[in-house]
Amino acid sequence: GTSDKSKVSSSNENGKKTLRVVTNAAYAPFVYMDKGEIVGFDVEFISAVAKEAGYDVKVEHVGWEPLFVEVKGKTADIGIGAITINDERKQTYDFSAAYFLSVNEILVPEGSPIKSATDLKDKVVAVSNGTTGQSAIESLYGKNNSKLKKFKDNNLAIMELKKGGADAVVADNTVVEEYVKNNPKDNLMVIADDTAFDKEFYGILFAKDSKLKDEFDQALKKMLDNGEYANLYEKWFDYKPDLEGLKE
Amino acid sequence: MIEVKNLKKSFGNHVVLKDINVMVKPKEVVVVIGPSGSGKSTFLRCINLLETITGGQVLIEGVDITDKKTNINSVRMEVGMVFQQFNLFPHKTVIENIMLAPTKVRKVSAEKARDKGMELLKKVGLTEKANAYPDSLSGGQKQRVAIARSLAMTPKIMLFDEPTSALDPEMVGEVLEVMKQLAKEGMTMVVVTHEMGFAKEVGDRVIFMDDGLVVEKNIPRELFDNPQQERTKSFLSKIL
Amino acid sequence: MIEVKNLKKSFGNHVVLKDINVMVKPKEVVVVIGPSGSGKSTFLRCINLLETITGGQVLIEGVDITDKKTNINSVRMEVGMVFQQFNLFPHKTVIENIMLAPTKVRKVSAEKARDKGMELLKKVGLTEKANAYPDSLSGGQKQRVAIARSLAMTPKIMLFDEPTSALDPEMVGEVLEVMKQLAKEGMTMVVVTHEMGFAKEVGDRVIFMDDGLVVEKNIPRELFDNPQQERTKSFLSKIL
Amino acid sequence: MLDFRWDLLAEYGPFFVKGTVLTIGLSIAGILIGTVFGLLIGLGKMMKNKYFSLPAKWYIAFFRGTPFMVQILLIHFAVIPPIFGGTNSIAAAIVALSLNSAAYIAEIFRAGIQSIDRGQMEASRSLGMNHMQSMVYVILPQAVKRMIPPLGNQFIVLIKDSSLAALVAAPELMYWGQVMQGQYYRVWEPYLAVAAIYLVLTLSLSFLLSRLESRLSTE
Amino acid sequence: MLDFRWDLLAEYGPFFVKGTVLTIGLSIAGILIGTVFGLLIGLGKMMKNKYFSLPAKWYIAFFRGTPFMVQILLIHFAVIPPIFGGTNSIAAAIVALSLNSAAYIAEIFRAGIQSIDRGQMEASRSLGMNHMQSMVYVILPQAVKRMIPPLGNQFIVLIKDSSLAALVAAPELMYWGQVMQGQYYRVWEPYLAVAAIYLVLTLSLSFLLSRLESRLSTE
Ligand SMILES: Nc1ncnc2c1ncn2[C@@H]1O[C@H](COP(=O)(O)OP(=O)(O)OP(=O)(O)O)[C@@H](O)[C@H]1O
Ligand SMILES: Nc1ncnc2c1ncn2[C@@H]1O[C@H](COP(=O)(O)OP(=O)(O)OP(=O)(O)O)[C@@H](O)[C@H]1O
Ligand SMILES: [Mg+2]
Ligand SMILES: [Mg+2]
Repeated sequence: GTSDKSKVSSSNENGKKTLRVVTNAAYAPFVYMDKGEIVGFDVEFISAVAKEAGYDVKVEHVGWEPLFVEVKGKTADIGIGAITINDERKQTYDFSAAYFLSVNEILVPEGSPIKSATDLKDKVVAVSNGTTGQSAIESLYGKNNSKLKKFKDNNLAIMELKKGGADAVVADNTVVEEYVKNNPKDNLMVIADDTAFDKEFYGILFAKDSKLKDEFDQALKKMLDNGEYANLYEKWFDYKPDLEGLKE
Repeated sequence: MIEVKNLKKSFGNHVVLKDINVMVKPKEVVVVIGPSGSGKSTFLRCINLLETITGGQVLIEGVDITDKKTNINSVRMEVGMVFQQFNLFPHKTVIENIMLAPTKVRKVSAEKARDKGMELLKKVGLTEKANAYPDSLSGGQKQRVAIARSLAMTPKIMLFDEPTSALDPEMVGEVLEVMKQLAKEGMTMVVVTHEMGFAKEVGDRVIFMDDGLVVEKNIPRELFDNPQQERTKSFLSKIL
Repeated sequence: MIEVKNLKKSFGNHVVLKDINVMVKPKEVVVVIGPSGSGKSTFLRCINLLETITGGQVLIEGVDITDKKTNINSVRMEVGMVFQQFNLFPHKTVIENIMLAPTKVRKVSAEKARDKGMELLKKVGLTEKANAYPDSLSGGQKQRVAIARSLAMTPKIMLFDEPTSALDPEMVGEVLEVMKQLAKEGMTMVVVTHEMGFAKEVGDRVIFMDDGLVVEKNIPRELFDNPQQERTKSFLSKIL
Repeated sequence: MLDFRWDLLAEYGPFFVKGTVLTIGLSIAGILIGTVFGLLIGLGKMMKNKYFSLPAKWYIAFFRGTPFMVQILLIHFAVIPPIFGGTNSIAAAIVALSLNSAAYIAEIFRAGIQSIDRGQMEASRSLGMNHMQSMVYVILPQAVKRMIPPLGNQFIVLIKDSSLAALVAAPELMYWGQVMQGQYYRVWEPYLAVAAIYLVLTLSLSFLLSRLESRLSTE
Repeated sequence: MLDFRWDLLAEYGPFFVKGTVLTIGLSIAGILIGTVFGLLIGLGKMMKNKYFSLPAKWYIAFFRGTPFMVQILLIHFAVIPPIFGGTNSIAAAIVALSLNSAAYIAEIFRAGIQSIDRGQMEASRSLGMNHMQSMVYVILPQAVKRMIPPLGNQFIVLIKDSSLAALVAAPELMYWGQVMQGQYYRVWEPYLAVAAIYLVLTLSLSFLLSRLESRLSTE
């Protein structure tokens, strides 16, 4: 704990501490705005796992980059929102154990000649700036490739595809699948390419050496074991989680 | 020749000229005096159609200029106007100022317009300023150029609206000199001015206006020395 | 009393006053004439320290105003100045214009300042305009208020810089009248003007300036009727 | 355009109202703080002392010479965190709007003072008032009147610039437009609605300003 | 601030250069098209015929009364696609910048013409020239000279506004600043660098303008 942590978390009447959780709510179905409410799988998940660990949470939308600034500066206790665990980030932050397995996928219009990641070469690809989708394409076709359009968030990138300004969007599988499911009339389809894109794991973001990490890891393990996680997962994604993959 | 009959002019509800009747014969020099706001400028501007007339008639050389069929621009070619503020075109040299209207309106060739212009500049004593820009001239020089510019259209009538009142005192003389010369040559002129010396020397008649009406008209000596109306007397007592 | 000794003033390289020596005795009225740009305004502005003096000395009531130790503001309280452009404060009424300096500088109470102000307004014939704003006044009325405003500081000396040259002809008289009255009451005055009638009637001396120098000084009748210098002659021939 | 979804607009109505309130709040805070700050910087720039006037000049050059978008991002990510210990989008928006408008207001202030005829200062000095008294009783009252129209324009500019606070997720009007777009992947409904609200705000303000101006000019 | 990573800047240098070139290109295109368009709208607004003047007024009110951010998003996602059959961020940026600046230039044009003393038109008419001739030979040559300084300012505004093209992924200067930030999660390096480049652009332009103005005024 640091001195200003008291400012951040407060105790409510049942003596439970309320944690300040920051997120970027433009990442359906993990976190997004529905008529002004922050909702999504990650939101319900963090509430559940926090409850398990004995905390209340208050989720706030601050945007993608500020999320990191706040957790690092300890003005927030937790960051969440489809944050991929990687070695670079681990230098500055602590992550919980993985709570979600994800892989990048390609979103294209139906009938597109693009069948796999190799077909993306020389095609215009829209991504959300600074995401792993962007890194994946850049590792395939070079950094700052001029055919790569980087937008503020996935919403704008998909918008670009819909309006004909891009041939494909690369983003997390859940994001693109959710989009296709909710917008069948747009005639878009999803292409998976296991050979091109690596598996990614999402974790809960803590400041370095946060005491919360262990408490949340235990709570998460409990949820995974007692099936609560699987229930939540199925509620949001219509299929069963790859629990084995998560534990890798 | 100018005939002004029952001329009326209002700006909105504000009646500025109430009922003006004036006749200016060829070669006549008429001087208009009167207090500020009495409508002197408006009167001149109506003659030159810079204001749309509210009522009455203005005939210039027998042509009714208020008639819609009359071509305003051809009337204006016959009537030169000199303003208190000179209104030279600052982006053109002196000679270009003079040549502009003849070449564009009368379609005179550039050489002819230039020759005529230089002649006029000689007349107003400014040959050496032909290629200067207006900004580099003194007030008196500007006004003389403005007169030359008007003359370049060979108007039959010249209107002057307080041509010397924006000038430093020592420059008034040079402008009046040019105007006297013009009068001697037989130009028909209507001059709004408070230069009594000029009025007495070259004016054929003086008109005293007040509050949108012609209060008194007479030959200069009579009007100045023996005014008939109270208003004329009180005005003259102030300015003499 | 004003003593001006070897006064010099330049703007950058442009020497405007070359070497001016003038003495104004108490109760004397000195009229300054000269062509535009000769330095008349600059001369007055130097006396009132509106310009920093380049060289020479100016003594007012024996106090060297160019001395750094002299309090400029207390000198200025003794010297009133009236400008061609009136420079009334447009956001204040006539009486507030007059009361401002006495209350803020001399720390006179508001009532006293108002009483004094009304008295002065009576003097210039504008009692009924006390609560009007300057914009609603005619030029002649504005200038009379400006004179009253200066007098409110009870100055020992009054400077006038072409006080009537921005006025319509019929308003010149009312301002000159006020100035004549002041002169009769014994005010020490320096007046830049081209109103020859005024100069002849109340001027004790006339100074003719040209090109930053005093070319000629004399009593009015002598200077106007019998100028000694060529430059004076040629100037007078233009303006008379 | 035929399938304009009024129902979606109805749904987002309350959020647009909330956003509009914040937009107005940000703009008012920006103009108030910016005015105070702008006066100081304007005074600084008019000083003869270079240690005051040069920094003021640089300040003005920086804030007028770079896009507001850079300014708000820099302030949000780089300036606010070390001070507040974290990001705060509303604070960042207010700081950025205030600092930016201060640069413009400094110039408005200077121009206002310099627009007053030199003769006013001369008349005042020649009556024996010192520089300070002349400023306070003669120059400033007139200058302030002339500053009102450009200050009003600056306020309008602020209302529009505050839309960039959406980039740092301050939940003002533009933000809700983007959220709505993000939820439904539609553009006409959110952006036309937002544009209309901004237009109402700016036009109402210009109307009020022109009323105020004509009242001031007849006074 | 101590750990300012110059190496990252060096790495992004070439992208900033490319971005700057596009920024300049977008601004020039915007000012050129905007001027042509602005003249037409300005003329329209000055017409007595309401069928011309009213639409011109609405156009000006819309583009001056709403944030440029809304305008560029609307144009990119809603106006361009039906016309071009797809989005095109550079086209959208040029269209948005042109349409937006046209509204301001229309007012510059009108103000320029109205600033010419009424006496000029009267003198010209009294010499027998008609309205058209007076406009062409007397009024416009003088008005154009007065329009140059505000047009220059508008150009500076355009340079800054073009930064919003980053939102629609037009790879101009600001875009590369955001890309760099997104890659390294660092803010000072990209944004200060971008701010400095914008500052160089706008200050150079003001310098050129002040030279031009002083040359014009001595002519
Ligand atoms: N365009 C206008 N719109 C409204 N009122 C006007 C206009 N032009 C002149 N007036 C009014 O008409 C009246 C007469 O003005 P005019 O300029 O003809 O007077 P004047 O005798 O020339 O005065 P001065 O000696 O001051 O030039 C004044 O009351 C003036 O305010
Ligand atoms: N602030 C200034 N900076 C530079 N030059 C100045 C300044 N004030 C006056 N001058 C110049 O000083 C000269 C004398 O000016 P001044 O105003 O004293 O003349 P004047 O005799 O009062 O003329 P006028 O009759 O036109 O009022 C002129 O050439 C003028 O251009
Ligand atoms: Mg008149
Ligand atoms: Mg002078």
